[in-house]
Amino acid sequence: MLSAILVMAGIGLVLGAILGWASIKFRVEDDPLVEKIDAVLPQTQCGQCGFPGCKPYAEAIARGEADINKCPPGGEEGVKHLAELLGVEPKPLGEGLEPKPKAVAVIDENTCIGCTLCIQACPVDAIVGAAKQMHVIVASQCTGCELCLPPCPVDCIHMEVIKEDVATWKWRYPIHTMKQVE
Amino acid sequence: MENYLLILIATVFVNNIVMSKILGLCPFMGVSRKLETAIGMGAATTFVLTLASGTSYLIDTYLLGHDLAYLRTLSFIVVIAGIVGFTEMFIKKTSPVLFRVLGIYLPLITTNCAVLGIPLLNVMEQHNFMESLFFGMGGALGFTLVLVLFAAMRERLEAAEVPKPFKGTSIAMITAGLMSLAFMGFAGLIK
Amino acid sequence: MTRKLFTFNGGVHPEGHKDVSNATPIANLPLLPRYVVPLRQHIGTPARALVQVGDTVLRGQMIGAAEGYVSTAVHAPTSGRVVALEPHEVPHPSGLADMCVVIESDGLDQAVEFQPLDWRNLDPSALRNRIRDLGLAGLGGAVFPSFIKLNPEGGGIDTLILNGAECEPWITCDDRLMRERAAEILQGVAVMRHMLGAREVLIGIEDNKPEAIAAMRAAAAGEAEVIAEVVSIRTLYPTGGGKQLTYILTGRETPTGGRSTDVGAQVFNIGTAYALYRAVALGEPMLSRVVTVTGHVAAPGNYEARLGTPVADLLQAAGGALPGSVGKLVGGPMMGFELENDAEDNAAPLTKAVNCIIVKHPDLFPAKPSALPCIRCGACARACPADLQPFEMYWFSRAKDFGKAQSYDLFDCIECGCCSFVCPSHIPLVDFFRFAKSEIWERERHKHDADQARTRHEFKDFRLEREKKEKAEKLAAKVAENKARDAATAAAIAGNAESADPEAERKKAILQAALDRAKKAKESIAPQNTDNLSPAVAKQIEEIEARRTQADTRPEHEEGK
Amino acid sequence: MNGSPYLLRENNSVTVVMLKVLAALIPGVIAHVWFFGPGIVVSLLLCGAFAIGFETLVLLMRGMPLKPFLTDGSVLVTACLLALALPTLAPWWLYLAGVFFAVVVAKHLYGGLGQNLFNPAMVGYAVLIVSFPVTMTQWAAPYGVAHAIPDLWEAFDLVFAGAGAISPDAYTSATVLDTWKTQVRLGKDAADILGQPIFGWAGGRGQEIVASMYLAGGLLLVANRLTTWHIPFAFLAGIAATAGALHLLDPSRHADPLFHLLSGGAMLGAFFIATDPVTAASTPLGKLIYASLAGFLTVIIRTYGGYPDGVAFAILLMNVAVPFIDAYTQPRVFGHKHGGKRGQA
Repeated sequence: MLSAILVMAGIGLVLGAILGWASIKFRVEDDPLVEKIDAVLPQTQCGQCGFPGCKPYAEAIARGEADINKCPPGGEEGVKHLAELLGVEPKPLGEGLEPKPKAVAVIDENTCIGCTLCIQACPVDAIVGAAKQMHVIVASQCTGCELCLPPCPVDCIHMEVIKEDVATWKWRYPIHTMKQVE
Repeated sequence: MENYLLILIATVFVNNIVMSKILGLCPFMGVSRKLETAIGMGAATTFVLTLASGTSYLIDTYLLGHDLAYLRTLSFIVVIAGIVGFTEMFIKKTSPVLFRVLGIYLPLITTNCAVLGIPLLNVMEQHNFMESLFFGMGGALGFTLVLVLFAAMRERLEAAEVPKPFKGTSIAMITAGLMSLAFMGFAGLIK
Repeated sequence: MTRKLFTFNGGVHPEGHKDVSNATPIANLPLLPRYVVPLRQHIGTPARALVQVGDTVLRGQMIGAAEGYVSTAVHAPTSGRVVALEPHEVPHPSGLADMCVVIESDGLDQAVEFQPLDWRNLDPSALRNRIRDLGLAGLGGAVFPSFIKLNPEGGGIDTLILNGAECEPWITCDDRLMRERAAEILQGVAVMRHMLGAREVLIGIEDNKPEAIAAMRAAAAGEAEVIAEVVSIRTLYPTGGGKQLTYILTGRETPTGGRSTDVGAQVFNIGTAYALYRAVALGEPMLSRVVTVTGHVAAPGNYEARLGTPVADLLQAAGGALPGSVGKLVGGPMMGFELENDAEDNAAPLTKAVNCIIVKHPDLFPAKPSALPCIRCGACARACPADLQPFEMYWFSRAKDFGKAQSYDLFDCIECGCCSFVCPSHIPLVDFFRFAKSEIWERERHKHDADQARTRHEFKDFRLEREKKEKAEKLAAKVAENKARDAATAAAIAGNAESADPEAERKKAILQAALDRAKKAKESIAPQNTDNLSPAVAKQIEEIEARRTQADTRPEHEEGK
Repeated sequence: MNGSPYLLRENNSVTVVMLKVLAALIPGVIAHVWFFGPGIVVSLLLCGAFAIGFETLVLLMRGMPLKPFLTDGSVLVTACLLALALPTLAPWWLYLAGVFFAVVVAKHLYGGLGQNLFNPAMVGYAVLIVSFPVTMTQWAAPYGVAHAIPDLWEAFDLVFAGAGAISPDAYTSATVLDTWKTQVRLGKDAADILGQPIFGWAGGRGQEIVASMYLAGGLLLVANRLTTWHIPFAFLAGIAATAGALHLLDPSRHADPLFHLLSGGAMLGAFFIATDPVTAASTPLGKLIYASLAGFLTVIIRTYGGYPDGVAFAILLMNVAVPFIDAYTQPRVFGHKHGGKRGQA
């Protein structure tokens, strides 16, 4: 009995010593996972995931506090990427989180009163204008997050779906008589 | 020398730990989604298994002997856990990417039944130290071989039009079964 | 004929059908009442419109200027009036409309004055700018702005290659051009050689065009200045691909993602050389091109038509489509595309990119049988001139695993169509590759947008943080100030023994101070620069204010209901 | 939307390819009938019928169109190859089980035509030989060795009603590979073994001619570019080199290469089974590696393994390695410096 305890304790001690040494020798600083997750997210900063932006969502995923299927702008594609990155099974987007076609916000010049509320709401500073001056949204910088819609007191902002033109047009999935991969 | 070669051939092909002994299925199914990951997992397992075979032989022969044989499984697990812990830190330092893709499966080498199975088989078949090392390495190489081939197959399978009920793990299991069938061709090669 | 030629792997032998259209000389189209000139006729940024609706223009007048570096100009094909500047049907696989200048001809066809260029003495950069403003773009189909390709880029280009291969079935416009205008082409080549400083000039022509080879050889013999070698190359689709032709003639492989200039060769289409001759010797901008109209038409042949000529008029010139025709191809059958609009009065205009219009008939172009799954037979890989493994690219494109498709070098695919041509399962392989490529491009655009959004968001966070800090500092200063005042007030209150509640008094004082501050702030915010405005501007401001008040009050009314 | 090209090569379809493969098998089948009696016709018909039955059933279950997939001919090729690999005159359920595993498990569970990872015919064969080793080693004996050769009606009777009063010994025997292995292990001298009538002049009586006919048909396939030379050549070279090396080491225990090439399924495997494009390696270098290793494994399993013939297992084993081989043997793409590894996102 005693020898058994001694043997196990001995093994434990030796291994403990080796592991202790290794943990000092092979020490690694914090892990870059958050950056990697953030890089996959679409950066609309729309908050549909329930977090105040893409980075906080990324942090939550990295901590294991948030699911990977909470980002509608990223779509199924984004979920697939996250799943691949984290080595988990992809899953469909969460309840009520439907991806919308990409759109930009447009301000109706006639109605805008220049209140600057939308400017404060815009997460990417894509709205220019000053107090009591008409505001304009820079379309190329707008992420389509819709965060400027609720604060507008006169409802002068609406979303316009981006139409495809000759330059951004995409080839469709070829019509294939066989069944498509699900 | 010939003896060691035969041990290697036998463990890699004929008595392949996964295909013939059906051990180590957990990482075999879990870490075979990507070729890259499978190669990393194979390397890590080879490292752990070879080391574990040698260490467990030494512990069994010089520490436990006949009197403490009942401690065999227990002490082997402790040793394996220690080696895995060491490997984990090592990989985390040297290859953070591999560390991330191996994910949960790296610490789970501890619970890879192949890793415990091989040291126990070593004892059962009364291998000496060198034989134990080769047996461990051969088993691990066999594991790596089928894991890597399987991963390459699964990458292609991922894009196949597999009927929905069989998609994912089910077709992977069927594939593993057919692989096992193919490995039966080695039966009787070395007794 | 001792030159050593190289052969690329793969390639196919589709039936040529060249004799349908190459027997008759190039014919001219009469002046038309209406031309539609797209502003995007080249690779790169579309031209910027220089005219407005109602403007009158002259033939050769620049109506769109190059915008950005990779761009070139467009010109009015005849004199007349601009009647529209709007998205109009164009020849594009999408069938989408694009910005066009629509010109109604005045029937006079008056031209601006053309100034021949003194290309030997002109500063190279100035010469290139002139060529850009004359609207030259490659006429082989890729329509890359020519002035960029004529830049010697430090003089590494030793070989100038003229592409007269015309490997696509049915097309004969280069064939006819070489037969009829070989001397002019060679004068254009002389300009190219001068601009690039190339040592060697090679003219590659497929051996199914013996007349063109003979004509070009005769012309080259007469041209002392350009020692151009006319090389007859074996007919094998796609010899006319830039990378393939460069390899056949020089044995040099254009590196992946690079251009032929990386291996010291520059490739121009025969038609571009002819256009350059017109531009330099006559000073004429790119106003017309030779286009093959063939297939199921009454009079197949080649036509010199002004850019902007509606397809319907082109077909008219070729006697019109015969009964039973279904659809029209733009370009050749291997790499072209089908016009979305199959109507008889197709108004999509001829552009610099359109070298051929083929009217389809089920006998000439049988309907594709439905596709079966890929059996990995490898026929596509053996036919691929880029040595790709199309079946692997297809396997992953079909499953939308674009990363893996790309890892099989999807972007080295030149979309020549050889793989689809030989596929026993009749899979539209190239369509899958186009699909995968455009998805990847979109993904890259999104990634770029996301990166930009991230930077902007981070900057905003940083700015807010800074403002908060500044505010906090100000607040701290204020608080300190207030405290001092409070202390004074407190002292005063302490002096006033009747005060029952010193705490309430103190709060009141603070409130008063805050109100004062707010009032002051409000005053400072009020517009300061309304004092010395002109009455007109003042009136405008008033109007805006009125509109705003209206808008301001509207929601309240609504809420009031 | 239909993009370019708008032209297709003429007379080119999966059906045409499959029919040509079937046509190339005809000389071998005729030789088989000539030497072993009409039993093979029964197994071909049975396998063909079962295969079409299973294919139809699965297509219906999967809700896929019947016409294109039944007319592509691929299931018939699978059925014929399986029939040619199995012993003739075996009970009908053996063919049924083999075809089930070939068509349903190996092919359709993976998604059908073009999607499978393992050669369907060989999966069917391997399942049967592992499950019914005795039945699978009773082969029809050739004329001159057999006491009786059943005619077509007797053959049907045997297959469906069983041997009944006739002892199977009357018309079956072990294959030459089986005999060779057993007797060598018993310590018999090579010359004595080869002297027995069943051994014929090189690869077994009758068998050697059937194999030569497969070779002829296969060469026609190569000449018609239905398959490239890489796989048949490397497969046969792998067999010849391995057998040759062993023969040189110890001629008394190892048969000469010609015996290995002409006996068992070597020729059928080289030209018709290993070349199945769906499951074979697809790059030129990959094909050479794949097929030469398959040839090597064939001889190793024949010589040292527990099963009489190694072709099926060798091909299945190399099927396992195909995706890996393909990923690492990608040819150099035009304009690239190196070929090698592809397929990693």
